[in-house]
Amino acid sequence: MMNAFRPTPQDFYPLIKQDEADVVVRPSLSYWQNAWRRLKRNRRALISLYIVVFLLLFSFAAPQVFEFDSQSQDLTQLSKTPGLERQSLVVDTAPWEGRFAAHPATDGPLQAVTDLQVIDVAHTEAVRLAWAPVAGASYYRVYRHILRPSGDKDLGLPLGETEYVDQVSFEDRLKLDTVKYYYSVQAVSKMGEVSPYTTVAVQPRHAISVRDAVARGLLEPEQLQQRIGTEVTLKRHLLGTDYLGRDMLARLVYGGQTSLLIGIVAPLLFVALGIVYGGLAGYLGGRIDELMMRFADFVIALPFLLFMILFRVAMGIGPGESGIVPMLLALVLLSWPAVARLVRGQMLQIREQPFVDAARLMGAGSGYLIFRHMLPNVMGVVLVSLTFSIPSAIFTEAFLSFIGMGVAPPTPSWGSMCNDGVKSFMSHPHELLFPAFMISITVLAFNLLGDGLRDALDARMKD
Amino acid sequence: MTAFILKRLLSGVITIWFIATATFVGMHAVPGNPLLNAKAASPEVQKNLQARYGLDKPVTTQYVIFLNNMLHGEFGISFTQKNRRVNDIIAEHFPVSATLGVLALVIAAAGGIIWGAVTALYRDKWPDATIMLFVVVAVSVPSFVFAMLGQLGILKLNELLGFSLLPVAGWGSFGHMLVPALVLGLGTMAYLTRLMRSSMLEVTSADFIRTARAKGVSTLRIFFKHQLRNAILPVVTVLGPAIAAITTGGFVVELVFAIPGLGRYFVQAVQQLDYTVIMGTTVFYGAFLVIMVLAVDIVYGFIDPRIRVGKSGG
Amino acid sequence: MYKKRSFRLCSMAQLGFLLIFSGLLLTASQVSAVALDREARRITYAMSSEPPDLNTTTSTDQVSHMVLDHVMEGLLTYDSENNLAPGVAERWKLREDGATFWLRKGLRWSDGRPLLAKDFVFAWRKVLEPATASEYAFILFPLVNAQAINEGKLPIEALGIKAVDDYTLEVRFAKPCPYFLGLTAFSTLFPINEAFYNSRNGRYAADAGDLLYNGPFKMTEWVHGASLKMEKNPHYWNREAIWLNEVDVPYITDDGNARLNLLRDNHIALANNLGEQVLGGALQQRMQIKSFLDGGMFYLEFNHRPDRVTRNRNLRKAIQAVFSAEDYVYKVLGTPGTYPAYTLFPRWIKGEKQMFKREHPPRKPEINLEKARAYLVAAKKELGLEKFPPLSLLADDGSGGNRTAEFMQTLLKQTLDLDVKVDVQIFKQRLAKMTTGDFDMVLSGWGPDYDDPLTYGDLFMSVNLNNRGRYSSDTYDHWVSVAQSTVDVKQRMQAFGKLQDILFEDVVIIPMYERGKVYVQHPKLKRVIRRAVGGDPNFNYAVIKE
Amino acid sequence: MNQPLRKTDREKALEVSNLHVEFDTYGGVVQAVRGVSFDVCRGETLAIVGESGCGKSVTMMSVMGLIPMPPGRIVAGTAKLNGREMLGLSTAALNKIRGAEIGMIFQDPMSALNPTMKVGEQIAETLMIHRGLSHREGLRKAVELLDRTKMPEAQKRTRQYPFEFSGGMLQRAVIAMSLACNPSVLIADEPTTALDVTIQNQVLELMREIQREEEMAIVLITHDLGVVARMADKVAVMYAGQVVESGEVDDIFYRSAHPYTLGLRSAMPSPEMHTDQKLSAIAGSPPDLFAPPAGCGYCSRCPDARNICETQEAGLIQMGENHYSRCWLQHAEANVDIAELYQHIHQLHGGG
Repeated sequence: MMNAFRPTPQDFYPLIKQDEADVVVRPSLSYWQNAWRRLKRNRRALISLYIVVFLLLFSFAAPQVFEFDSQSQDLTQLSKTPGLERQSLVVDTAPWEGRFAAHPATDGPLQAVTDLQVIDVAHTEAVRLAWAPVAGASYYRVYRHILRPSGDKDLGLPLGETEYVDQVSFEDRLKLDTVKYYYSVQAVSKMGEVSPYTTVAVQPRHAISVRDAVARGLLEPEQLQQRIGTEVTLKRHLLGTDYLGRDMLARLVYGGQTSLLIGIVAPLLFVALGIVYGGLAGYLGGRIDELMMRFADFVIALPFLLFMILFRVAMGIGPGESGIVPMLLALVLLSWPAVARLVRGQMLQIREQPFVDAARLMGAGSGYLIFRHMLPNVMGVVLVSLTFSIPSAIFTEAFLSFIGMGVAPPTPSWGSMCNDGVKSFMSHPHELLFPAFMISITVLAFNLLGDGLRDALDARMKD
Repeated sequence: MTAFILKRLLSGVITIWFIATATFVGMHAVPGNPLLNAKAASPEVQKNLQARYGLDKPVTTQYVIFLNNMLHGEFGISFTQKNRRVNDIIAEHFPVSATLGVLALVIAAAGGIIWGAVTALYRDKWPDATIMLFVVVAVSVPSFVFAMLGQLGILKLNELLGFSLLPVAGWGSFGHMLVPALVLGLGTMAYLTRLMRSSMLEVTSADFIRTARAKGVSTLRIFFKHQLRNAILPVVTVLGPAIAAITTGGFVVELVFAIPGLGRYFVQAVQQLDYTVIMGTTVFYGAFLVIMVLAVDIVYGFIDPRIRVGKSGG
Repeated sequence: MYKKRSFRLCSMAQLGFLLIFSGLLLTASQVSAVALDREARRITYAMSSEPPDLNTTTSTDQVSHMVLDHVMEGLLTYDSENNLAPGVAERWKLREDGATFWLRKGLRWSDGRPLLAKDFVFAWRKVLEPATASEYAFILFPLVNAQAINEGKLPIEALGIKAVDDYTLEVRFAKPCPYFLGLTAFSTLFPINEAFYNSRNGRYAADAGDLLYNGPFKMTEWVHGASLKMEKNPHYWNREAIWLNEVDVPYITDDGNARLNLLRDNHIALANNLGEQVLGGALQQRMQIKSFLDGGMFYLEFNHRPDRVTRNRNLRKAIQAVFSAEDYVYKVLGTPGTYPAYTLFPRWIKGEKQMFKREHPPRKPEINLEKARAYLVAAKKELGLEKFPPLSLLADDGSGGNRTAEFMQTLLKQTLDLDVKVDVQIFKQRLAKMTTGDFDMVLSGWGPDYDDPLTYGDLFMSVNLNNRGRYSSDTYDHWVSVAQSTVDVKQRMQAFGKLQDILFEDVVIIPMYERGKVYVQHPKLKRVIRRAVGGDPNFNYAVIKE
Repeated sequence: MNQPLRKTDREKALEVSNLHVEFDTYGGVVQAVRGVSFDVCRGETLAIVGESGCGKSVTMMSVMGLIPMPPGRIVAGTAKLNGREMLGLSTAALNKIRGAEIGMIFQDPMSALNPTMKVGEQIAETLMIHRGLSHREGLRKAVELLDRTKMPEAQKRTRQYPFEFSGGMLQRAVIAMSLACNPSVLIADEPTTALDVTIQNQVLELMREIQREEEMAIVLITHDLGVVARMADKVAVMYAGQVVESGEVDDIFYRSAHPYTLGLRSAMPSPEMHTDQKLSAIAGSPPDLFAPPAGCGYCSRCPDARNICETQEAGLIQMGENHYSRCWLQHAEANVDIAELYQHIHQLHGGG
């Protein structure tokens, strides 16, 4: 292969090397620079890092820039799934007296209700029904279904009974939605016999009462009467609302503040405590070390969740308090020993290493030794364990809030939102799925970031 | 070995004492009166109740009595179920939690080891990617979501089949345990899968595997005789904490699936400030965990010859 | 090649897993419970919790009472129409100063022992004995010396009850007790056999075998926290009237969703106490949904202690004028069958001739923001305050307490600009805080102890220990004492009407809702009795239709 | 032309030619081995020398089929064991050969044995696989094998775990294991690096002894020229994935042609050295094999580099009967007085 090439004498003049030839090809990087470079190469970890940054911005920076109102309740838009129409009819709030009719003679077999009709426009503030009186009826029962009834065992929700003997009307205000309803009315005799049912179908329009419209600033208080019957556009809820008509997105933002605060601050605190404790034990060594670690072992042996619950109850949450502090405290009190153990183990290893001896020989003081030599070498491991502590802290918060032992209302947290949402999982799954998704994505991001960091720092997580 | 076990037992006893004391202190710091009920009782009745539960004595005396009773394995009478001893409650509900926990642990361990091994074998191919995706999801999704979905799943399955293949909730037959145990073990299984995978990969690139291959041992034999046993070691060490996580983490599953386990009972007891049950349960769980960790250490000793034969380092 | 091998290995592992799994499934498929079994005359039911205490002298909760009402019977009982009817006592005579009960002859406990008048004497004395520490002891306080005995001032033998002979029971009242007959059907007053009680060594009622039964059923199996079983009691005097052979309770769960799912899967015949949120599924399944009022009345209670701003009536008035019970019930609670409440007395209370609510209609507060603000200004002036300090709103974490507290907080902020600190505690801590007065407002409720309006009416009497807001009014106390001491129905109902007015005028409380329990019942299951007082539901007379 | 070590009088046990191996990594493709050729005959010892990362281990692992694929990839070349092609064989076919016809000893005996398996079992395993011995027979044979490696109390030792052994004993056990089936070729990848000096000698002696008895070919991978001098018949010096010089052991030690070999020699202490003489290290570091240089890989470190070295890769130039060097300085056109040059380099490295 090299036969074709015929070198000339010039080729054999001594090579004059440029300076850079002697320079090592790769720039020398510090431990952290190197780690950062490796982390950047790990696509999953990098994306996770972006997600974490996004979540932090989402929860902490976004409310500074945009206005999120997680408190105000919109009773006209309860448990709305995202992206529903927002046009709403303005309706009067004056109570309805109902309709009354003289009763025909009260004997003979009980007939089915006739002439069942919807009075006025049916809307989500009220659906008003009226019917013709039935001979022998003592009162009437009203049902509401979302399907066309298939028999007298399938009339739907029992809404109630009429209050007065001559009353032949009913006003339904029970959590009305803009779906098609089938109202059924049965007459009931004094003896408790029940007549066949009569059904009417109706689809209410979305409505807002004048009172609410003014309260929400959708109408000027001046021209109220003229505006009844017109339409207004309701506030937009990007991710829908919860069971009290509060904006889901705003709740997620503020819930994120709680969850991330607990999830990040608690690990920071207990890692700090762990470093001090473990570092001290590892540095002092001997009998003190043994005693300190024995105590740490005790704390590790406490059943974690049981004690979380116990501490949460023991510390108590006063009126108006969020309950974040007790939970942070409980987390810190129970979680530090693992870090302490880890740090101590590392310290013991590092203490034996030649560079520490060398520094000692050169007359370095203890403080200098600890802060200049020992701690920086522990930081990698600590950082990784910190990253992995965050998802478990977030899980702990979610778990405790889920069983009602977490933060106190009205403070939202993703866990307590799940707890609220789980009850209506079948009817409004978004109330559970959104916060659950936020928890999952956060935990996922921190886990993957932790993996990436561990690889990047090459930290051995073995204790 | 005997000295090692004895030493561990002794420290276990001290640990249990510590747990008991911490529980006692925590419990007595709880504000509120466990003897209050929806219907107010007269001061006389209150006094009678206090006398009945020994709450009229000074705290130090109560502590001594508590420790003394604990020594005799006696935790007193429940505050809410006035006719039942805490021992009876534990004896009745713990086996349920334990059965569920053991099944969950078996599922978690078996699944974790199998899936972990499979992912390591198929490193960076689609089975690895698929399983790791599931693992990541299982680690990141809170258990209560899985519990809800699990129950919904049974319901849909039964609807689809037209008969009840699995019960939706409750306790009794094996079918009752299956899905709850799966849900309960899922997180741990995911964790163990990850652990097993990295452990397998570490072992795969270990020198002794290369040695084995260099001497012509078949892939299958390497897998079973050389890789598995070594890769399982780190998995075994975390089984102790895993048992802890599973047995005490059963609340949610027990709540959702209406399983009469001790976890659910504990949550109820806390909500009702049932002092004796809370203290009894906590101490019992603490002792249980201490014993489990000890047991795992001993088992580990049997698997890892370095510990069995070698010095009894702790 | 390497690849191929490992593939085989992988599939082996999968196969093994599959085998184990299918094995599990096979054993799993033998699911036991069926909702209704007409052949065996058996129904299956899921309770919300384990009965905490089946000892009638100390039992206080509805779940225990539900079981007790099946397995035991008092002097009087409820018939299939839910009316008071002869039980252990064949006939009786109620007087102003006491009552006489004539017991059926030949009655037997479930182990064959005769049931005699002395069994009541023993039981009632036991209730009042200080060592028993019964929280329901007060229910017997109408009896001569009862309170003194309970306070340890007199021996239990001094109690105004006497077994004249084996079949005659003589009761003496300290003051007239017009509702006493209803009490005798209540489980605290059920009989206990002394010899058996003493033979259990303090484990009376701890297990199925530690109780003697005299009701339509007897408990044959009780696995704590998991299941229990009640079978027909062959010794029951009225066994012909009982159609069912067995009530099986294999599930105990307080998760409404789980109960509904069990019903959907035909494992239970009645799913009780369902939340609004699970009903969508029930509707989709075309289930027959029913509701009934369980007697629970819920209200916002104020702290009337002198050091609290909520002692100011105008402040309370202001809050009354912004709280719309209808908005709250229809939109926030949203449970069908639950009614907005305007009074402390439930709508099913009977009056003199017709329903109480008809004879004494409650007044509905007018929702008026202008007026509310005026009240608030007046309150500020009276209290000499520039701005109100934050009010603490106490609630417990059960039954939507969180939700209601959050609603109230925002409502008061949005309408009256009142700052509210929500204080959600576990139930017992809420009670403790209520008892010590550590609150301004509390979300509270009351369920009836016996079948008489007095169980509600005497609640805000100044000496009532359950009046934890310490409301104190001489006129209120006066009308309570009228209701307590007269046997004239009309007078009593008027007294209750007055109490209702005072509660409204003085804004002692702001009634919020009257709880309805929603349930789904198997269409073939008939004659299940739902009750506000005592144990609920009751299957004593239930039948399974073809 | 590419068959530099030719010794026709003896049967060739292992013959590798033009081997190219690449690895896919995150940073790109690493050309770890770039056209390596050598051969070794029965009873002969070939030492492959070079600094870490030069590709010597990868070469032998590729031959054994032990590099993980992916990321590894054999791009070109052949490797014949007793005339039979090894590259591209299936795992099953390789498994029949590995351990039976070709054995391998690794650098770190501490980690080369399965920590959870008794040593005897591990030795017996080879025999059970290749010789079809029963478990019991295998164990008996294992005792014999350990005996042969002069292991005291061999019987007891077979029932112990690796962690109960010292380093030297472990390496003996590994040797016993790799020799169990009398392979014709033994690859020893730095077999003594992890051991202390006295043990080193024992192990090397043992290998020699067995080689003599079994007429076995040994490929000795090392960076220790001392070991080379003791053991090798032939030497191949590798640098940056290539063989830069090869020849009889004397050629390398006394007639080294390549500046890199000279550098290596200067870095090795020798008894003749004066005490005041400094050991010299070769300045700089090997090139990045992500992007191998166009010219000579040693160019940037070579004290006597020429213009051409930077741009053109040198071919192998025959220096003696079996002695080849890959350096432009030996090119006919270079017009370099080799002796003078050596003197110069020598001074540069150590003399000066």
